[in-house]
Amino acid sequence: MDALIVIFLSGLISLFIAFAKKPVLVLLTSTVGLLIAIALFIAQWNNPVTLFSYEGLEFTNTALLYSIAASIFALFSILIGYNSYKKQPEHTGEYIGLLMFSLVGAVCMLAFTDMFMFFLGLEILSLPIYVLAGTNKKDLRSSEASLKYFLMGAFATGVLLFGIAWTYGATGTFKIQEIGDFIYNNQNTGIAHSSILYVGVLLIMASFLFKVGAAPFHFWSPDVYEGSPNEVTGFMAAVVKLGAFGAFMKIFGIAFPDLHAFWAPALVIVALITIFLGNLSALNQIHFKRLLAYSSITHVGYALLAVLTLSSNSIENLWIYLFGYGFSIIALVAIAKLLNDDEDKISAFKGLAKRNPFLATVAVLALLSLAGVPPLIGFFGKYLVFADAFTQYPLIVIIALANSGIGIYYYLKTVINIFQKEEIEESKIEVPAIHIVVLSICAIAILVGGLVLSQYKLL
Amino acid sequence: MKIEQLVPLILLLPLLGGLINGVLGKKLPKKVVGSLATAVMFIAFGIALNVFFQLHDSVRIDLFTIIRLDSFSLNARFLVDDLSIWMTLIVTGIGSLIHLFSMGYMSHDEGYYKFFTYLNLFIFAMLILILGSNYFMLFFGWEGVGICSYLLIGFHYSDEKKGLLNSIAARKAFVMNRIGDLGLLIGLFLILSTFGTLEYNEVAAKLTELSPSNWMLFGITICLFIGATGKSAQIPLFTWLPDAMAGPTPVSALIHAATMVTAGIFLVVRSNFLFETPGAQLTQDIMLYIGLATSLVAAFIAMRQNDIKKVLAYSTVSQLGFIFVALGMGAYTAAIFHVTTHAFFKALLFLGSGSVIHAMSDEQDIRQMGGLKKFIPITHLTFLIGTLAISGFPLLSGFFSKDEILAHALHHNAFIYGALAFSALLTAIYMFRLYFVVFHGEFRGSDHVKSHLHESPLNMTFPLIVLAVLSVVGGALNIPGSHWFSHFLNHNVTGLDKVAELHVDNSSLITLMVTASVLTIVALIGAYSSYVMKKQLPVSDDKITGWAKLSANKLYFDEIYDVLFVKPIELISKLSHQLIEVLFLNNVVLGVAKSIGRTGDLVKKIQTGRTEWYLLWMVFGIIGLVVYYLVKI
Amino acid sequence: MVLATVFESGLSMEYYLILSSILFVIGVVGVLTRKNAIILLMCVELMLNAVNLLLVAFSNYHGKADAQIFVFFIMVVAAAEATVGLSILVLMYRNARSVDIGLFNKLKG
Amino acid sequence: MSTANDYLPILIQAGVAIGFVVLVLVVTHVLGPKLNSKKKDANFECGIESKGDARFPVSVRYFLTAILFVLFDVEVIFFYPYAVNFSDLKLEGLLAVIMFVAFFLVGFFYVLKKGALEWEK
Repeated sequence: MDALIVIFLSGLISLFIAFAKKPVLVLLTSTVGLLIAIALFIAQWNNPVTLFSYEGLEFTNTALLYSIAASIFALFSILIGYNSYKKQPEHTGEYIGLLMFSLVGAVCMLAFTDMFMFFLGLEILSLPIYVLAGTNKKDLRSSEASLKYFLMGAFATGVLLFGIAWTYGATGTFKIQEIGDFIYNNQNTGIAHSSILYVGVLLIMASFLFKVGAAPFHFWSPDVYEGSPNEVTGFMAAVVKLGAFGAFMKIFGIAFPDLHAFWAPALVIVALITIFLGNLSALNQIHFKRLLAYSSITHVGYALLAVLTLSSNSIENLWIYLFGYGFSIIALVAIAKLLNDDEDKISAFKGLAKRNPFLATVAVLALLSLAGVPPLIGFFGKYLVFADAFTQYPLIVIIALANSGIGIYYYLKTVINIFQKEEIEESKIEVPAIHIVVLSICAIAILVGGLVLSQYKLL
Repeated sequence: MKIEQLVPLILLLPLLGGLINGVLGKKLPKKVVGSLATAVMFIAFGIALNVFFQLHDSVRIDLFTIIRLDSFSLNARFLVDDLSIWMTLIVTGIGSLIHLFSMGYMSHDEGYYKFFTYLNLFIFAMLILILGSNYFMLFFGWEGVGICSYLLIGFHYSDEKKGLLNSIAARKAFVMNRIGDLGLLIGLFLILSTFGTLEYNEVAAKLTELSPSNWMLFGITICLFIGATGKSAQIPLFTWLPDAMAGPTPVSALIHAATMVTAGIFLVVRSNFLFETPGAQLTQDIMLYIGLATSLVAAFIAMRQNDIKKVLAYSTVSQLGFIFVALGMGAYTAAIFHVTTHAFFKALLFLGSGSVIHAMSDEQDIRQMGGLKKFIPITHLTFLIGTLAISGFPLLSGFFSKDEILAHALHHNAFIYGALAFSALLTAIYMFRLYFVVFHGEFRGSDHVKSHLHESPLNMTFPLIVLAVLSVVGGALNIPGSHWFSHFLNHNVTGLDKVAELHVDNSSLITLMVTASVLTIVALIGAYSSYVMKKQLPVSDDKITGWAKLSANKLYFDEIYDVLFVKPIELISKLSHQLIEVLFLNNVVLGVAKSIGRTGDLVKKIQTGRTEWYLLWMVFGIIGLVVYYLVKI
Repeated sequence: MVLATVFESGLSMEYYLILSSILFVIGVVGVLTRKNAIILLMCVELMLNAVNLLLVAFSNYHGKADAQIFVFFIMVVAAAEATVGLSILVLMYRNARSVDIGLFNKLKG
Repeated sequence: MSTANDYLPILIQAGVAIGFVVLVLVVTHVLGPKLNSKKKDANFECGIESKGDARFPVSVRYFLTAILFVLFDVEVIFFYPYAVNFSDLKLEGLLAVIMFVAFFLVGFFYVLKKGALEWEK
């Protein structure tokens, strides 16, 4: 809870500091705030006692793990976004402040114990992003992205609330633990299988599928990813997914585990559609961020396997998966931003190996990690999730593996682009110091993260 | 310091030397480079000695886990027992001597620092191979030495005369080794799938409880053996070793005589528990007969070679065959014993030949030599000792080690004994031929060369002397009666303690020794009479006929391989290109790819970019879920 | 008389459920059919209000107050959402001179 | 327990009211004389010819203010539960509400500093 407050306050302060027209101060405030927050999260590991606390938020180790990851990625997005925002100092505060608030929402979504905090967290997470997506005020595409995201998001919120309402009607409580107990206790009576409850579960699932961007609720993601500024895209892909999946795991793992037999088959179908749709759409993409969007859809499909499995490890596996994914995606959007190609075509990567070997290296690492090449972190995430799911859903895992085979094709296409030499000789790209730091951290994490993480049992 | 710290140090030193030379070597003066590389080797040797003396039971040293997954894990772990430390001693000891020798030998070479970098890295890889506690580490080192040997064979790739040949030889070695490695790799996979681990001791432990089928054991062992044939130059993969002589002579001495080529033998001895299983009996026999054939064939070929290094190379192959016969009979300690002595005298001989070539200003054809004994006395003396040792002259090291193998052979069956004795005789003959032709008679080279004849500097002769001494006394290690070496190896090496040790009674021992000595001396006299008395000389290749011609042309092995493998493979590849790629791949596979691409386009059509459609899809999704629910209940 | 019976029997749960469902569906249909973004927004609000009705009814049914608090939260969030939405619409209007969602399909494929 | 009878008067009254309104509207429409001419139908802007459309684009400032109003207005509902039982909540509740209002004011100040409420700019 303390960390949460720290994040919120530093966001607030950075809002006001922005009036000083000194972007550096804003950056400093937010960075320091986030670092303190991360430190607090770590300090809270295995000891629940904190200065402030609220029954609605319970920071278990799981929540902390996800929150730390989310904070790190938020910090990265702030850092890589900084350079583009310091050009108009008056907006720096808004950008960073909104990101921080959104992070607050994400943390709420990871630590909630009842539907109140979950719903609030979801909204606090979403609303700032609706705005952030449209930060390129003059760019019609950006506004369009923001509008689309907003309209569909609002719709999804309605659906979610409807679902929550039905669930409440069936169980008479908002606390997920009590919901779980209620269902567990009445398993054999009809009460736990009333149509009211089932409809509620399905509606909640639908809204989750929207948030994580699974078919057929995924349509917003390619457009929004493409339209919004790169750093926001990175934030969406890394932090929002963490928050959404964390909450997904939590609700379906704590509240509805005993209905697994009911909702699992639906989720299986959704996962399969998602994987195929994402892969096939990604094949012939020419826009890089769209490619990332579709690949992220595919990854969501893979990650859903972890939600399906719900074994003792799946929470940690999912975390490793999303953690690795976040590093890759943030590195890639940062690099794409540096290339600053207006239509951000994949062909913009041509000759990157010549123009800037450092960027090229990081990009290749990130892409290979997304493709799941050992021993990069992406491989470990995939391996753990798939291996965990294999006992229950062998067939689906095999299909998923086949699909990651297809996936390698379009990742390698980009890699090849990087090493091709370009037609028109372009100038070298100069990389700001901040980017160098962030990208190097990402590269290191991608390289050794998997090897290191696979040594320990975190949860 | 304790062993736990010392052993990693042994590994670290050559690596460090290699890295420093590799990075800074270009800038540093040759003196510094050479002495650094040599110094680390000597220090490593010293440490190895230290470990050797304080080692009692086998020690396991965990460095770190390379990959840990819930199913299995690969460990960077070392196993220090008598076998590995003994091999370490050989590698570092002879290695350091050869480093010292190279400082003089390579002094005129511009690739000086590269040479020493490779050499150090080779030692590092070899030590990993030896000290690793599991097959993964072994494989790692295995490939490492493979690469280093490849680099060093083709070291003079830019040489204007022989550059192309050198690189071709390097490539040949590389390919041959790959074939072997494939076998080894399959073997490792089989082991992993059967035992679920690659650790030697765990495999040995699981062997009893799992008791896998004989066929599986046969498969594993035969695959391991194929790997061994590649690295240790046995039929059918031995042809790369003679060509490997294209590398600088110290390399031939270190890698292609003393250490690397014994990796295969080490592998078999390490996995003795696998080879001793009933399932592996067949493998053992195969090993035995292939070893026998190799030793005979190589010895026969060596009879009529005129390149001083080629002769030695074939003798190496033949000796390795000898050792494999021992392995085939389960005489592991005898094998390692012979490996040791062979390392001594073969290194000695190669360095000697190196010194000769150095003196002859890079002339390798023995027909151009002769009467060198008065020009380069030290080299001559040491070379003589080496020759006597390898041809099993009484009371020299080779005598005892060969004798032990022969004893096993006799015990095993008489035919093998006869064949081995014959090959030993051949060895003696061609070695003496080589010796007499090179060092006796009068000089046949050009006066220009003659004017340059000179004894090598001390840092080249010193190793020769040391090795000569070792070749003389080396036999004492396992002298009949004490058998110190056997007991030394048996007491803490996994599996070896179970292998029954053969003790021949004195009478047969005497007979054996007498026969061996007689054979050697006969060969000596024969060679002396023909090459010194009769001044008979190896004639140029076109005149020779019959057996000699066969021998001179290496029994046409390369040609046969060319017809048997290379040509058909070329044919197959042409065909497969036509059929598989052009017809099949281009149509079917690309067709599939195309259709996938098309579906991709189709799917993209759904993404109309119109919000109302997206919303509609979402609603469809929800409706779908509701329908699912209605169907579900 | 008819009127009497309706008021006599007190409204049972089903009515509320049905009513709110109908409201919700009206909202959804509105979202699907209308092209004007502002009206879409209104329809979404309608959906939320349907939820509010449902929640209040349930909280009455369970005899607990927490759902009503939840309703407060929903209202506030809805207001915030409306604010954000309207500002986005203003932005959109400035760029495209229209709030017809049918026109916004630059991003696709 | 309320019965139908208690509701009846209300119904009657409502009926009467609605009926009257409708009646008046209808009657005036029917009875009133109708003289239509172009000049009469044209909308009269104190003698000046009318031009352009009545629906002219509104300045964004209106929207902004309206939006902000909505935002700040709705938050008031949080005072209702407090108002209902502030006596039970004692000091704690008061503090909570003060905090709530404080955050509100922070937001308000931000809006001010941004100059969202300045009409002329």
